[in-house]
Amino acid sequence: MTTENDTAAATPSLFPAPPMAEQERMIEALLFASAEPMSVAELSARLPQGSDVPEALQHLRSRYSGRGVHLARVGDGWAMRTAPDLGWLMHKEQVETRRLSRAAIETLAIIAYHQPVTRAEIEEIRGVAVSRGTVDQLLELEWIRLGRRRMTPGRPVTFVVTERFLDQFGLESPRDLPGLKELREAGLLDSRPMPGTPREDDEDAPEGQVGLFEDD
Amino acid sequence: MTTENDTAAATPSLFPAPPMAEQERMIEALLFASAEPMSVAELSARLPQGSDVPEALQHLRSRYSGRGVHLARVGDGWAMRTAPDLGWLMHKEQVETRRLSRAAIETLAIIAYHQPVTRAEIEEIRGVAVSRGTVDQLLELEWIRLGRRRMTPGRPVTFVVTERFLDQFGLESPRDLPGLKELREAGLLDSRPMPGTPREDDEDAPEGQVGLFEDD
Amino acid sequence: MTAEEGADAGSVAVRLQSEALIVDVEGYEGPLDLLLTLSRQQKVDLRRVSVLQLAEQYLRFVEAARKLRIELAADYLVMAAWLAFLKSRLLLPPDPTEEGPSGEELAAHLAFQLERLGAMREAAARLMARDRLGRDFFARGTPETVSISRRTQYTATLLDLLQAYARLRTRDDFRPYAFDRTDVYPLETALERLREMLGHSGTWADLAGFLPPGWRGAGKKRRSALASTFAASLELVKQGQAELRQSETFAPIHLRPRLKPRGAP
Repeated sequence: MTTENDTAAATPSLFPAPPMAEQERMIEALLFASAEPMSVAELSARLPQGSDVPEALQHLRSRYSGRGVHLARVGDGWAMRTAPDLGWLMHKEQVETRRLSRAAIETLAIIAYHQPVTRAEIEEIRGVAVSRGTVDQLLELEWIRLGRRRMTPGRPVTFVVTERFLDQFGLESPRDLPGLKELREAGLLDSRPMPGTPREDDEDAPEGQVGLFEDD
Repeated sequence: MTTENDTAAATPSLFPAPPMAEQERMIEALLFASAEPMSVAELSARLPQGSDVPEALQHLRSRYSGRGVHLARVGDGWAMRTAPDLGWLMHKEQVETRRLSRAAIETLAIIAYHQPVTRAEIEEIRGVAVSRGTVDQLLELEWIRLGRRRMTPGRPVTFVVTERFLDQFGLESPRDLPGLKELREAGLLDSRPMPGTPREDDEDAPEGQVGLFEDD
Repeated sequence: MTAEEGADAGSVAVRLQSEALIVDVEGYEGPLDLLLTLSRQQKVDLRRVSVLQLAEQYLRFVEAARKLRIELAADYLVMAAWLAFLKSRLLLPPDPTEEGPSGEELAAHLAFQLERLGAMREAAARLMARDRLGRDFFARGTPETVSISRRTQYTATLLDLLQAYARLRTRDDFRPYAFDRTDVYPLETALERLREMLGHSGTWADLAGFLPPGWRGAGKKRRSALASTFAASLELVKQGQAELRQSETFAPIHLRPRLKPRGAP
């Protein structure tokens, strides 16, 4: 499948791409139709060849700026969402969400700010064992997922937050987490081992952090 | 409830209605988020008092005219819908290209060269049993179809190739298939001379050819 | 130090608060959480918290709990032991012959842990206070489902066809060497049969049970059917449709359809 798409992308189109206004209309229709965010790649695959999806998205974004619905960036995806200031109108549409336990909320925040993070690191930060149910609940909500394994003895799995998490909290990217910069500057996101206990994953931890936040 | 609403409606509002542009935004968000089309009455009940829903709907309708989505009247209500000319975008076809299995291509080749040919004859030429799946696949592709039954004990069905087969392989007629001599000359066969004695299937071939071409 | 202790002990409010803590011990998420709560009573920036004072508060808490015969979880007691050790390190002059980190280093680390936990708490609260999807902003209420049709296109060229035929005819030249193939159960047939039967089998089943009737006896036919069925099962495993297991060498081979991984659509 992938190779086929690649081939298709490489083949010069027989027809010129539709005008930008038309590309914008098509993306508008696609994003309105989908409740989930769609990536540039997904949009490109649906639009005629030669379309400039990123440019069309920019046009669409400014067209909807200040409207009752707007174009929101969600990680790698784009989605139409209602303007947050109109939330009060939508009481009927509000979905009753299961209340998360304090442990689940804290675990979620730790994963978001420290990702990729291992269970042992979460436990070290909270000073208490993380119950299976807590992690399962977050996995079930699809707010977190498994990241790469750590290249340390035991190769523990890491957790990272998902696009659905970003969508849920109206974040464009994990870099937009509230207070992230201050926390990092205060050294509170450093992985600092207990004095006298050299940590095995010292080499890997900074790398993981770099992976996530390097380009800001 | 009804009486209460009536009273509320009768009471002059303490606050002026929001500007028309704001009413339009609110309706836009409501119609976007609503699972069902909404009537003017429903919209009016949600909007601040003094709002002019019909007028705001007219503004919204003209704003969306010619866009990728539009404001559509659905029964008594209003809803956002994909522009009809973009409906095709909502359909996604995934085409997966696979090479025909060796068994299938051999079976097809035998049918093409020896048609009309029975399953037993195909098996004799291939030297292995022909699975039902292979034949079914070729039938499904419409590259072969059932021919006349053989007038031999058991009246076995025969297979012949179709028009679609000819299209696929760029042949005008099955007679265009190169003969053994040509195959050999094209280097597709070893230059070793064919066994002098005609084989059973060689006897069958001319008969088959007659069977094929009698009706054209 | 003594001044601190005196002020602390003299404060009825603080003592009452400690008792409330004990009653609420269930509400704490572990010793670090409790320490964080205690450190807040010092009403200073977490960076300037007195770890010594904190250690004493904690030890008093554990002592009081013991008097009230409240069962404390093991990790609370581990923390108490560690804090008692830390306290001694902080109070005694450093022993130059002793290995390991100094009391100050350990105290600094505990202060860091508390500050970090506090910061994460705050971050969690800020996160949860954000505008939320489905509460403050909304996705499309009537998403139009995208219809997906899957189509498999088989390709073959004329050259494939000619080569196939040429191959067959060339093989004819070597017919004398061909096997007697009457008792051969073809792999494609085995694959087809296995795929179909597997759809109806939810659990581990002996591979031999998948052999077609008429091929289950002994001898060549069974061997051929078993070989083809086994090869077909390997193919299904490769395609991710089945799982195989064998408890030991030469034990029966068991097969089952591969369950979809969690969260798969």
